[in-house]
Amino acid sequence: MIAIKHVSQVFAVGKGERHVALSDISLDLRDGEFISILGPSGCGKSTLLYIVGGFVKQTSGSVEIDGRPVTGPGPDRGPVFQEFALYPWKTVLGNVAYGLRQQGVARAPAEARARELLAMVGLSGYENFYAKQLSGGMKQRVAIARTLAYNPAVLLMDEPFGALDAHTRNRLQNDLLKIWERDRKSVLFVTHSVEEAVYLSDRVVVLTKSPGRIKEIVDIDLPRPRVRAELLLNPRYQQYVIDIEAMIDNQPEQEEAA
Amino acid sequence: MIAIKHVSQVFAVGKGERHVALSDISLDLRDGEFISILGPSGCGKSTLLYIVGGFVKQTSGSVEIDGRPVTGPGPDRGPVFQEFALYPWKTVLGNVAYGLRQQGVARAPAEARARELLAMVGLSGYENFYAKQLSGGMKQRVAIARTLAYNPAVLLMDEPFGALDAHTRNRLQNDLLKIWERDRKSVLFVTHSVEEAVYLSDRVVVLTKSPGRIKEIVDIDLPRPRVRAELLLNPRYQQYVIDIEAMIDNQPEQEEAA
Amino acid sequence: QQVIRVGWLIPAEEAKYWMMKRPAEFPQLGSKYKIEWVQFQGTSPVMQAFAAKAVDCGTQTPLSVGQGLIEAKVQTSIIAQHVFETPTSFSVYWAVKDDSPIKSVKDLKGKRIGVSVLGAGVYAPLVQMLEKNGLDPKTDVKMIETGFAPSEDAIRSGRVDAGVLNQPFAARAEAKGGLRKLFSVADQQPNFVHILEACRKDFVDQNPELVKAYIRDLTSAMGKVLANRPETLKVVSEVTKAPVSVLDTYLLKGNDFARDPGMAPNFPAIQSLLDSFTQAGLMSQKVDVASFRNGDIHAPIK
Amino acid sequence: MKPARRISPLIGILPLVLILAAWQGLAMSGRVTENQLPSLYVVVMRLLEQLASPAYLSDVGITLFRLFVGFFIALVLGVGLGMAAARSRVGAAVVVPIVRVLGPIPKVALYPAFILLLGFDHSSKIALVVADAAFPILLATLHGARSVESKLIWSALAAGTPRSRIVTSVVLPAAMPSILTGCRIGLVISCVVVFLAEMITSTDGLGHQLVIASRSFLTVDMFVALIAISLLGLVLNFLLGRARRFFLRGFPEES
Amino acid sequence: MNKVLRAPGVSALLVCLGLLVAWELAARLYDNPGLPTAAQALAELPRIFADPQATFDILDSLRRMLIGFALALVVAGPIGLLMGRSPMVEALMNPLLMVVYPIPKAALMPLIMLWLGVGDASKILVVFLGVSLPLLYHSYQGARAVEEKMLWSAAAMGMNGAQRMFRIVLPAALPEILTGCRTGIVMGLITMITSEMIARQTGAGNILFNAMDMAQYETVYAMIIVIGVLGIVLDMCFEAVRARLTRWADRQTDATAGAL
Ligand SMILES: Nc1ncnc2c1ncn2[C@@H]1O[C@H](COP(=O)(O)OP(=O)(O)OP(=O)(O)O)[C@@H](O)[C@H]1O
Ligand SMILES: Nc1ncnc2c1ncn2[C@@H]1O[C@H](COP(=O)(O)OP(=O)(O)OP(=O)(O)O)[C@@H](O)[C@H]1O
Ligand SMILES: [Mg+2]
Ligand SMILES: [Mg+2]
Repeated sequence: MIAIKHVSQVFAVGKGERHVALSDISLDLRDGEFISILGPSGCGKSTLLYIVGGFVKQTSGSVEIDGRPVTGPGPDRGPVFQEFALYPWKTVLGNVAYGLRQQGVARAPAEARARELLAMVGLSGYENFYAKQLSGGMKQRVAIARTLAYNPAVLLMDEPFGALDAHTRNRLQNDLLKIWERDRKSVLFVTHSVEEAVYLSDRVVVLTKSPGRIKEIVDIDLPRPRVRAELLLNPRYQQYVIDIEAMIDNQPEQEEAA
Repeated sequence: MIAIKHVSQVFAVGKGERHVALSDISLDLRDGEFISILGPSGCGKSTLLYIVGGFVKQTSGSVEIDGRPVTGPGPDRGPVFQEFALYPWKTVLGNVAYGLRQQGVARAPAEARARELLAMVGLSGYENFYAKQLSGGMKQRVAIARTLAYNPAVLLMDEPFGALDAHTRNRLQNDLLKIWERDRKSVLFVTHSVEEAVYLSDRVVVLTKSPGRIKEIVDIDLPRPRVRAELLLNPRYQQYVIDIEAMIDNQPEQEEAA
Repeated sequence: QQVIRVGWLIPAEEAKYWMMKRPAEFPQLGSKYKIEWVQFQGTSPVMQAFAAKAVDCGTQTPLSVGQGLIEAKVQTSIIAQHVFETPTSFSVYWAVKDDSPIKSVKDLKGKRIGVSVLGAGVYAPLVQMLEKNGLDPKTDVKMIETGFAPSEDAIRSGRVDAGVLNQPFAARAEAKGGLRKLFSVADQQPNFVHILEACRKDFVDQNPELVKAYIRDLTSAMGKVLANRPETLKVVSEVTKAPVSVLDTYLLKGNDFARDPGMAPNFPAIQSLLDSFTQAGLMSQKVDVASFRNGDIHAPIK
Repeated sequence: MKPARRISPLIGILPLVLILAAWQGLAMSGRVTENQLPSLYVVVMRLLEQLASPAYLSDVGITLFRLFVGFFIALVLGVGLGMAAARSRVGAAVVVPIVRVLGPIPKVALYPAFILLLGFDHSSKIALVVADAAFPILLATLHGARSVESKLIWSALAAGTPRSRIVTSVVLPAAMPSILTGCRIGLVISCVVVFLAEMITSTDGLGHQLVIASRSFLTVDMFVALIAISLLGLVLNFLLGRARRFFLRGFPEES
Repeated sequence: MNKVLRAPGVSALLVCLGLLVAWELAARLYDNPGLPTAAQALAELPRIFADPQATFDILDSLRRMLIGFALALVVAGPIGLLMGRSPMVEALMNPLLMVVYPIPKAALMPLIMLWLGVGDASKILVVFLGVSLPLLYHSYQGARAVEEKMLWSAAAMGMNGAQRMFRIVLPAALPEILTGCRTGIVMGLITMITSEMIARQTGAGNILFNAMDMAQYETVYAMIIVIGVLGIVLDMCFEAVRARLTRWADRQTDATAGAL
């Protein structure tokens, strides 16, 4: 279990000025739980993920995994970054196989698994492309495949489907759910789509405008396994979406930077 | 008027291999028209925008503006790139004021206008931040403001609202529509959201999977000015969304790279 | 087999060039002892190499052995003498352009004088010559370092008003004409000794026989240098890469420096030079030439 | 993960102190003679004495003058030609081969030609500095300018920036990190070369002081000159660091 | 025509010719024994190489240069990368390097001789110092500019610091490091010559400096030509390696961007 306790993050901006990005966030991610984080742009969602990932040290508060404080990144938590961060010197196949190779898997099985994942994200045939030769959505899919490849226990996904068309997005949502249900991963999932959040999650966390605070945590009490076609007709689902959209809309119009 | 005539784009990949990104695209963007382009990830939407912008030379075919072939970029066509491409050495304010300054506007009025646009995209107070200090959605908004600032006659927007939360996205959609209606710009708008496309556009162009071809062009015959609340209840609007979603879904599941 | 590490320079050490290029002529060289040749640019690096014990013997000048002893506390033994001046030999001189208004040393007031290297050996007679003519070398003239090779051009192009000429450049300049000798080193300091062979004293003390063998071969080499001019021209050309035709204009001719067949160091002349260096301020104290004399371990050894 | 970039730059003094200590230790160890490595104290005292003497300071001034003029010309040439080569076909066609041909030629060997053409004074020494320092700056500029993200240039072109101004308005600032690296190398090379030139034909300047000292085996004075140039390096490093922080304040690598 | 021009080496050859012509003209105009004409210098080449010792000398210099270069690559590259990634190493090394590098090696020769003698070791050291300067600073800059999130994702795959250095920082900084290498080749040639200035046994400097002392300027310039050609050849070999190693890098030299 990951316990986020009173985490705040303050950045120094220019000389002496300070900018509060996150303020007093407390949240538990239980094993096998799928939590989505929603919130207006710039409220600190990515920052929160970086802190849980151990990439950035929070200004105050603590993050604990099974009772031990996070001191840095580890292969138990796999991030998918908003900016993809593919390795430009590796081909698509090389990028996806990298994590496995890194963990000592031999080339052949690592590449076989990479090809599987590439097929899943719809990129078969692009194995030998370099990142600069891919479209935005394709890069994003490679980034997802790269992280899934080494099978981390916790996924930290920052708008992983943001650059995808609806069709591909739906397919990947379903694939993600399948993987999650099969391997019982924990997922911390940042998104801007309320439907996506409700469709995927056990709980949805709504943050306030910058500086990000927890505004509300909504338990999504919908049956699993979820089937999109059924869900869309489920009034509970629709009600969740409407409620959460209302929460987000219900924010002061414009706030100044601290 | 912008006339895209039989444009194709082929990339060289590796030694001697060729990858067809766009195949025989013909399309007219009439003055003051708002066209959205939809299509699966990697089908060539960005590439098409680059060609119209004059950044990339098409392999075959031609693009003409008012009868004259496009030979390069110009301030008549303002792009908003999928990757934002902010200038890291300039502050947010400097980025937004850049275009006007380049066109000879004095510092004070250029910055005044930049502040206006920053207020519009909800970034007042962030004038002195550098790009590295912004969240993904904030960068995207700065990129939008930067292009709008110098008031190009044609806007070439590549998923400009992709990294934004629903609320900010709606606000910016409305702002864009207002600007468009007031200044009668032409807009070529790439998006993954069918609702967004129908809501904003006069016509929606649907491309096929890679290599991108025009699959269908849908005239959106909805009254203007459009008001979101009304539209959502309009069955014609809903029918458009359903039809177009069906078109996109109705594509062969997996295609190999050329 | 013992090894001597020898520092050498160009252009005027014909005896050593013979030993490098015609080793077969020296039966002991290669059988009794070996030489490891290291070429240097200037004699002060050789002295620094002495200090670092990086070479054992090498080319020196009276000035640098003197300074080396005083400043670097390096004790050296002079074992032979390569080239020097006599009243009939070539003497390093300062020249001006034919049409120059400078007729005598006194006319140098306010002029630019080229020197090979500030503070080199021939700098002392220049300073003394100026002083003798009532000029303050510090304030009345401007000294410019030109090196020997570019000196001729510096005079002709007017970058210096008077410049220093040494062989082989003097021969070349004379052949071309247009320059006039103003005064020579011999006018101030007769019997100037230019190039010596010296060894570290500690090395000589430890390996007297080895050094003697080296001196013996040096002496015999100088004999060959003087006896066989055509071959010497070839040897020098092989070392310096200068064409024989160029060397032929001066080497071992009347307009060359003097060489002693026995390579005997002229200790009195060296003493007088050392004194003049001290007087000219190039050396900070007086030095007795005896400190460079290591018993009878010096040329000629037959 | 992200190491705190807040490390006092003062710890940089540590290795310097260690070196000085090693020096002093060595000087006292008896392994070297006083002449090979004089004691630190003697050198420092002599340095202070020299720095108080106007004649010595004028030599320092002359060296600084040549250094800065040479470096500045190299900077302008290197950045200018580098930009031309990176941004225009003609520029690339002309500059790149010339650089490939002239670059690897050891410029010290050309010094006699410089003297012939320019004389013994400032200009030949400055020319040598320029010839040696311009090349690394040029290559760094070329590399930096070529790796500018093309969408930055596209944005500027679309904003109506005339092609003639793209270089100054986008490529130059975007290539700044690389250019500054080139400058750092160029500056160090300038230091070395100005010394070298002054050592080869020396009439004045710190290099001259060094040669004079070295020729007459005045080791203390030699070290004084060497320390002077080291101090110069430190000062220049500080200034360059400042310039870097100013020019690159928006770049992610300078946070 | 354009194709011919683009063939490797052709443009360089043209420039060489142009430079030679310019030199020839300048030398004729200037008419000074210190500046021989290009033709005179070229005519000297066969004479130099008639002596097998010359080839040996040049190869010997080259050998020292390559050793110095390899050492610099192995030592300075990693230090530069470390400086770029660790503020600690950066703060420690920066002032030290700025103190050490500007010292002219020629002046340090007495001390270098003391420890390393007058043989190869001291010359290799001088070359090493010269080459390591650009290598170090370019690696430093390259490592600094590595996108942080690439390192993060690598750390999340379980790579420790050393592995990240090797597998992420090194390849990401490679284009910048290679620019350093290119400058390094030039510095290597320059220091290869200067290292032979003061004391030498074999080497290209033998021919060059002896000729200079004897005012054999034709030979001096012929040697400069030889060294220049060496440089061009090395540079071309290097360029081929570079092109292979950085195929992936975003280069703007392709047709589309070239038009801009
Ligand atoms: N430089 C390049 N070299 C080779 N192929 C390229 C290059 N740039 C783009 N492509 C290919 O062209 C196709 C279209 O790319 P493009 O970026 O236009 O897609 P897109 O429609 O914008 O996709 P997305 O919605 O994911 O952004 C892709 O298959 C991509 O792999
Ligand atoms: N290095 C930094 N220095 C200063 N401020 C920063 C820095 N990084 C982030 N911020 C600020 O922290 C806040 C939160 O940023 P973050 O990237 O976490 O937002 P986000 O919720 O992910 O937004 P988005 O949905 O737009 O990606 C923003 O206001 C941003 O300006
Ligand atoms: Mg974010
Ligand atoms: Mg795209």
